[in-house]
Amino acid sequence: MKGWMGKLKVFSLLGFLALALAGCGKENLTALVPKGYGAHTSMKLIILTTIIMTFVFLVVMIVYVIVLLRFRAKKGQEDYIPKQVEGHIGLETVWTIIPIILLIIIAVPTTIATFKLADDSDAKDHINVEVTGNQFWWHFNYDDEKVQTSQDLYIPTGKKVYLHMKSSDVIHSFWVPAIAGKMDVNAENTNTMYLKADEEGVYWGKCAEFCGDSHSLMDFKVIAVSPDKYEKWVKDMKSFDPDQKPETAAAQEGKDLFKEKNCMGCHAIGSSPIQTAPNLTDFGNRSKLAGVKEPTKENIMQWIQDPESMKPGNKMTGKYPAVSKDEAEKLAEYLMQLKPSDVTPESVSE
Amino acid sequence: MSHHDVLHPETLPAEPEKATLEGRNKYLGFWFFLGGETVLFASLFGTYISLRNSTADGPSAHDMFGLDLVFIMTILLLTSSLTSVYAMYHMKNNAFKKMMLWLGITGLLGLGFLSLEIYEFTHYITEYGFTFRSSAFGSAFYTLVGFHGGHVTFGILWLASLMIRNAKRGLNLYNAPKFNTFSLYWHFIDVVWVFVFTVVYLMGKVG
Amino acid sequence: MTDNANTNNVVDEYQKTKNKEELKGHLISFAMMIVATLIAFGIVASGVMGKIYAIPVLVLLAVVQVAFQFYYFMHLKEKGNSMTALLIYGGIWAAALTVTGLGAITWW
Amino acid sequence: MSVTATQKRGLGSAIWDYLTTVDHKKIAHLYLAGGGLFFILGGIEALLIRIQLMKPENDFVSAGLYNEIITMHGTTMIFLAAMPLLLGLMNAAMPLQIGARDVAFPFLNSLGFWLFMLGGILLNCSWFMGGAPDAGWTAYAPLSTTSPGHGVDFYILGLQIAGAGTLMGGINFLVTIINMRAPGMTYMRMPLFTWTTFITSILILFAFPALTIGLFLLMFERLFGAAFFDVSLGGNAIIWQHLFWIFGHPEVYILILPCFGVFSDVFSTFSRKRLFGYTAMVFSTIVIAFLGFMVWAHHMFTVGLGPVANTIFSVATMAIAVPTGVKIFNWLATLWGGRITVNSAMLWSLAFIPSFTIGGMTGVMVATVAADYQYHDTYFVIAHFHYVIVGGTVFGIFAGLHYWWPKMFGRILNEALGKTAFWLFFIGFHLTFFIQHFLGLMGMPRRYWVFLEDQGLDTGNLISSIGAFFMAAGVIIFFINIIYTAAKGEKVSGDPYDGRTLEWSIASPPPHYNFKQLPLVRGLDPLWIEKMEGNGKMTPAEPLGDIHMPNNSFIPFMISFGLFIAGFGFIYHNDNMIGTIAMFGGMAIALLSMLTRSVKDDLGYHISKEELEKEAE
Ligand code: HEA
Ligand code: HEA
Ligand code: HEC
Ligand code: CUA
Ligand SMILES: [Cu+2]
Repeated sequence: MKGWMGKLKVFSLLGFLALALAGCGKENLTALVPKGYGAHTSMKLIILTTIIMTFVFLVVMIVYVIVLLRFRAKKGQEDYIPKQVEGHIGLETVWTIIPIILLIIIAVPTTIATFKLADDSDAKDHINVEVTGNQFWWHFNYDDEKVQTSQDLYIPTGKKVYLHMKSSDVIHSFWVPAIAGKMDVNAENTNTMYLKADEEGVYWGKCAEFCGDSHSLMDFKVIAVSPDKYEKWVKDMKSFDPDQKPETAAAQEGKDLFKEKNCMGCHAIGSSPIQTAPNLTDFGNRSKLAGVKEPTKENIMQWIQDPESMKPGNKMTGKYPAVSKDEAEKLAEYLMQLKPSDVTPESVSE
Repeated sequence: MSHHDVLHPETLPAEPEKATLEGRNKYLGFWFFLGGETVLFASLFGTYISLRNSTADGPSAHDMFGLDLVFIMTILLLTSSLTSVYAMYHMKNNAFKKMMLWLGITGLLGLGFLSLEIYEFTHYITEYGFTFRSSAFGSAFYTLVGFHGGHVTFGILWLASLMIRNAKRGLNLYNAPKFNTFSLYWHFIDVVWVFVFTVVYLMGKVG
Repeated sequence: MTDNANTNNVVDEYQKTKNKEELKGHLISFAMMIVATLIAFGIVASGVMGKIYAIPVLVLLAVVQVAFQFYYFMHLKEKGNSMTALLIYGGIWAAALTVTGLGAITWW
Repeated sequence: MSVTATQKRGLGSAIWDYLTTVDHKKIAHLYLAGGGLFFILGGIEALLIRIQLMKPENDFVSAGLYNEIITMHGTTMIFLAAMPLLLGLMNAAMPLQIGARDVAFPFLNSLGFWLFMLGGILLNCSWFMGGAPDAGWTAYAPLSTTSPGHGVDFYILGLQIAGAGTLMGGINFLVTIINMRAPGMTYMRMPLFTWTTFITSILILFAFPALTIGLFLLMFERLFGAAFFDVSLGGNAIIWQHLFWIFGHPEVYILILPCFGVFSDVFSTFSRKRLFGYTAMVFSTIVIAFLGFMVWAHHMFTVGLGPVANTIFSVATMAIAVPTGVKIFNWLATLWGGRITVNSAMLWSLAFIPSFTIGGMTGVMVATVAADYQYHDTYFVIAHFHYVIVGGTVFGIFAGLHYWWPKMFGRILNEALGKTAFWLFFIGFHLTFFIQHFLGLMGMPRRYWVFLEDQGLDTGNLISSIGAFFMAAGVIIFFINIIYTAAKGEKVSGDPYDGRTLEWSIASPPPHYNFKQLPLVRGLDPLWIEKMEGNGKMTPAEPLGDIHMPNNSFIPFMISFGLFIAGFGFIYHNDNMIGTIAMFGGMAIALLSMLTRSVKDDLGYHISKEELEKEAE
């Protein structure tokens, strides 16, 4: 069997596979199509390092292939004894110095980028959001505006939005690949990072630090809207009246059940400091239920009746009296009409 | 070299602890072990330093620590280091009984140190209600100082078993390395204590 | 009890004087260690130094003591121990990194 | 005890022999068998991972079980498979390479093995006792401190015991190499594998204590109510991360350096050339180890240490590419102008170069801190480290096994089977892990029990899973090869490859005293020198005389067994009386065994000159 030929085949096969693989992944999720300041910064370094690495790899491979082509033992060479070379100072120097130069080329922009991304000296001039990571959901508190929301983070495009992040339990990590790199969310200190989105869109966010059973279901969305829409959204959220009467009778019954079944003990509707469970003020506008499921009525009912089946290990299971199918339907009815604003994920994703 | 030579040598060489390959191996291996212990204690010191102010509203170092007791403990342990040097001096001169005497004194000084430490711990627990579970500082303090105390305890047990086992045998090439390793260990405990009293007590008092 | 160690005690005179000299060195270093300890405790008990000065001085005194222990009591200075010494420096290096790492950057 | 005598004994006494052996060559067999077993276990866990991730929202295993599987996969592979296999190779070859009759501490050597084995068994008992650890192999607090059940306790105690064994192995090798080299074997004449064993042991010595303390703190927290990581009592969970990675980063070099040694020896043997740039190779190993202690925070770039710490650690990390590059190029230069024979050992070694280079380069990419904000905790990192670990460590282990198999067992592994296994594994390896770079960047974090539909991740994951089965097929064929070779493998002489180093100057398998007379070493590649000068064999450095050998001992097993029982005790002492009894009982067994050891003089025995003469060639 010919070693190097097999290897060449494998490598070219892999290369094609990679290319064929649906471009670069799903838009608004993949880090390979950056749409925010942080992601652009990282991407530039990714491209720079990839180019340098490709160069290094080619150099190694060229020598490697030559070696395998030229120096394999041939017939009749059984007794051939190659020259026993000790080494070569010149060569050693060359392959020490060149990598050092290449690394300096990487290190300088890396340092600059790292300090830029960490610079929060102008935070007070921008929007600030307190982010809390919980097993397995996210809470967003717009303290200056007195607006609370969960799962969906609304930000204006083209502006820096500072996130001050803290965990209420174990470590999580806040990651919106298309907009910015990730930052851990610890319980002992507040970490700060900022987002700056180029264009409107619903961006996928993920929890990147292992945090328990439903770590893989701790998704959230960042909804970037134009600054005007953002202002409107804030206004709508602020003026939302949790006591306002729902339109349908079923929703009204759902509203009562929401109190009766002790949902209110954990979930706030409207701007309330309660943070034990997702704030449901704009639940009707959520792009996903509990971060990952389609927010259809059936799914919401299933969630209310048996959240464990959708998100193992979640902190809602078993904390409220049993809910019948009928009751669940009414609760869903109520929750789905909670639409304080017409600035919604749908309004930007079209 | 036959077994007889090892256990009953005609003469003892100048450095009996390093005269056999086994002895040299033991000596070197033990040094490396101590190298590992250095990192072990460094990890504990690092943890302690980063948690020393995390008192969770419980008592702090400044509130509790008194210097007198620690000073006496320090002198006891430092002296015991010197007495073990005397023991090794006599080992090299092949004066077995004198060696045993000084080793005994070393052990007693160690015991004295240990009793004072136990007294100190009970004092903190009863006077201040300061325990292992009080705060992160409490956990770090008892773990660091307790690890050192554990090493002292182990050293004393080790010394006792060495002395009892060899009481009637005199010095030979088989046990000389063992005595020597013990003395290395004992010095190391002293080294660690120097840092304990500096970092925990003195720096705790300073603030 | 037969103390057979005494029957074959052939450590020669030269060796004995050498051992004695070594002991003298040990006594001196012990005295220095006591002095270092006294100074350290003195600084803290008297409160003559501010915190910023006291802590580095205390650490320095500790390091000096440890050097004495290693080099005199534990015989690191003797020839033939160079590999040991090299490795111990490695350990001290790793230890120093550990302490700095944990002590300094945990709360950054 | 001659070879024939060994063969005549029954199974029972053979088992007893292995339970009590202090012979480094037999301990090597034990390590290889134990490590091999755990490699299969870890591999099966890997297959379960890949089956679960074969398609989106798969429900092959539950979330809880998946977390246990990945935790055990990582922990098993690193601590119970890769490291013991490497320790096995070291035990098998290193003492022979320096011309030693034995290791410095045969007793400790055996103790080290049994601690590893029983620690590993303890850890795996968790599967049957209420669930395995599920906080990842990194066991980050507070996830690990709050994980319910006893899984994480098994992790703590199992690793504590196994880790103690590894530490002993490290000290043993260090002293062996410093004190027991044959006459003339100066440091700068040691084969590269011996050098890397030496440096690796230093890494073990200085890295493992940090883990020991980390595990102690975790244990105090979980079992005795301490508050190191409990924020409400002022604790700080980041301390665990520091301690873990102060250990963890050197650990990855513990995994790779010995393999660098294997490759160096294999390349020079099969290209029939002296290793190019020997001094540079030695020096770069030292530099890698040295730098390896200064970079741990590159696993913590997103923790929020701040830009100063992040860039310092980033640049320090990149620096490691330089000495590693020196190695890659010196290997290429060794091959250059050689007369290259490609057999299985060489195939694994040749395949290592491109595979590891890719892994190393992605290493530098993840070290680029502002880019790591994207890579961290995604499949890009999974791809990086499997490229270096599988493409480096596992390839190295396979290369070493093929290379030294005839030395260890007197029979050479079958070439056809060896090559088939290689190609299946090699293709599967790239299929599985190359695609994962893209998966990571496309938004797939690691430790994800499921990935959702319609995220563009389906094809990539499927390909990755298919690759894993190719690897499995390769591994299975390798094991078939072992069985085949044991039954009908070709018997070989002491020097089947025209070798260069001392291990090839004695019989295969070597007699239990290794060298009848210690060889006189006259330079690098001592056997090669003698061959070139027409002597064909080593000149003895001493007249034939009595050989001092250590006694077998059952005490290492007993000490480890005591700690094993005590391990259960610690885990269950809060639950019931039996736990407390086991805790004290186990400690008593261990301590009494130690006491027995220290009270009973053990001076070993001698093989007399006459016996040796009788066993003449
Ligand atoms: C065998 C094990 C092994 C080895 C050898 C390495 C080698 C390296 N590793 Fe890797 N690493 C791991 C095992 C290993 N790693 C594991 C297990 C993890 C994850 C742990 C976890 O989180 O679970 C990890 C994670 C990890 C991270 C953290 C990523 C993250 O979580 O975000 C980083 C970051 O810097 C990193 C960097 C490096 C670097 C720079 C090297 C370098 O040593 C590589 C050097 C080699 C080369 C560069 C190639 C050859 C060189 C040349 C041909 C010269 C020219 C080259 C250039 C100029 C670039 N590794
Ligand atoms: C030495 C280290 C090592 C090795 C060799 C491997 C080998 C493999 N690993 Fe991994 N892996 C880790 C160390 C290692 N791994 C670590 C540290 C983690 C992180 C864990 C964590 O996050 O905490 C990880 C995580 C990890 C993940 C990510 C899980 C997640 O984040 O959710 C994946 C996914 O693909 C994976 C896959 C594989 C595969 C397919 C192999 C394959 O190479 C395996 C090949 C072997 C086989 C397939 C065995 C075949 C044997 C048989 C079939 C039995 C035959 C029977 C007889 C002969 C009797 N590993
Ligand atoms: C222990 C307090 C608790 C109680 C009581 C509780 N929940 Fe929840 N609920 C949670 C938590 C925690 C989550 C987030 C789960 C997750 O995503 O991990 C949640 C999530 C939800 C969601 C999804 C939110 C989103 O943003 O997508 C809905 C809808 C919901 N709960 C409805 C209810 C209803 C209806 C009730 C009463 C019948 C109720 N909850 C009672 C804790 C609670
Ligand atoms: Cu939260 Cu993962
Ligand atoms: Cu690392």
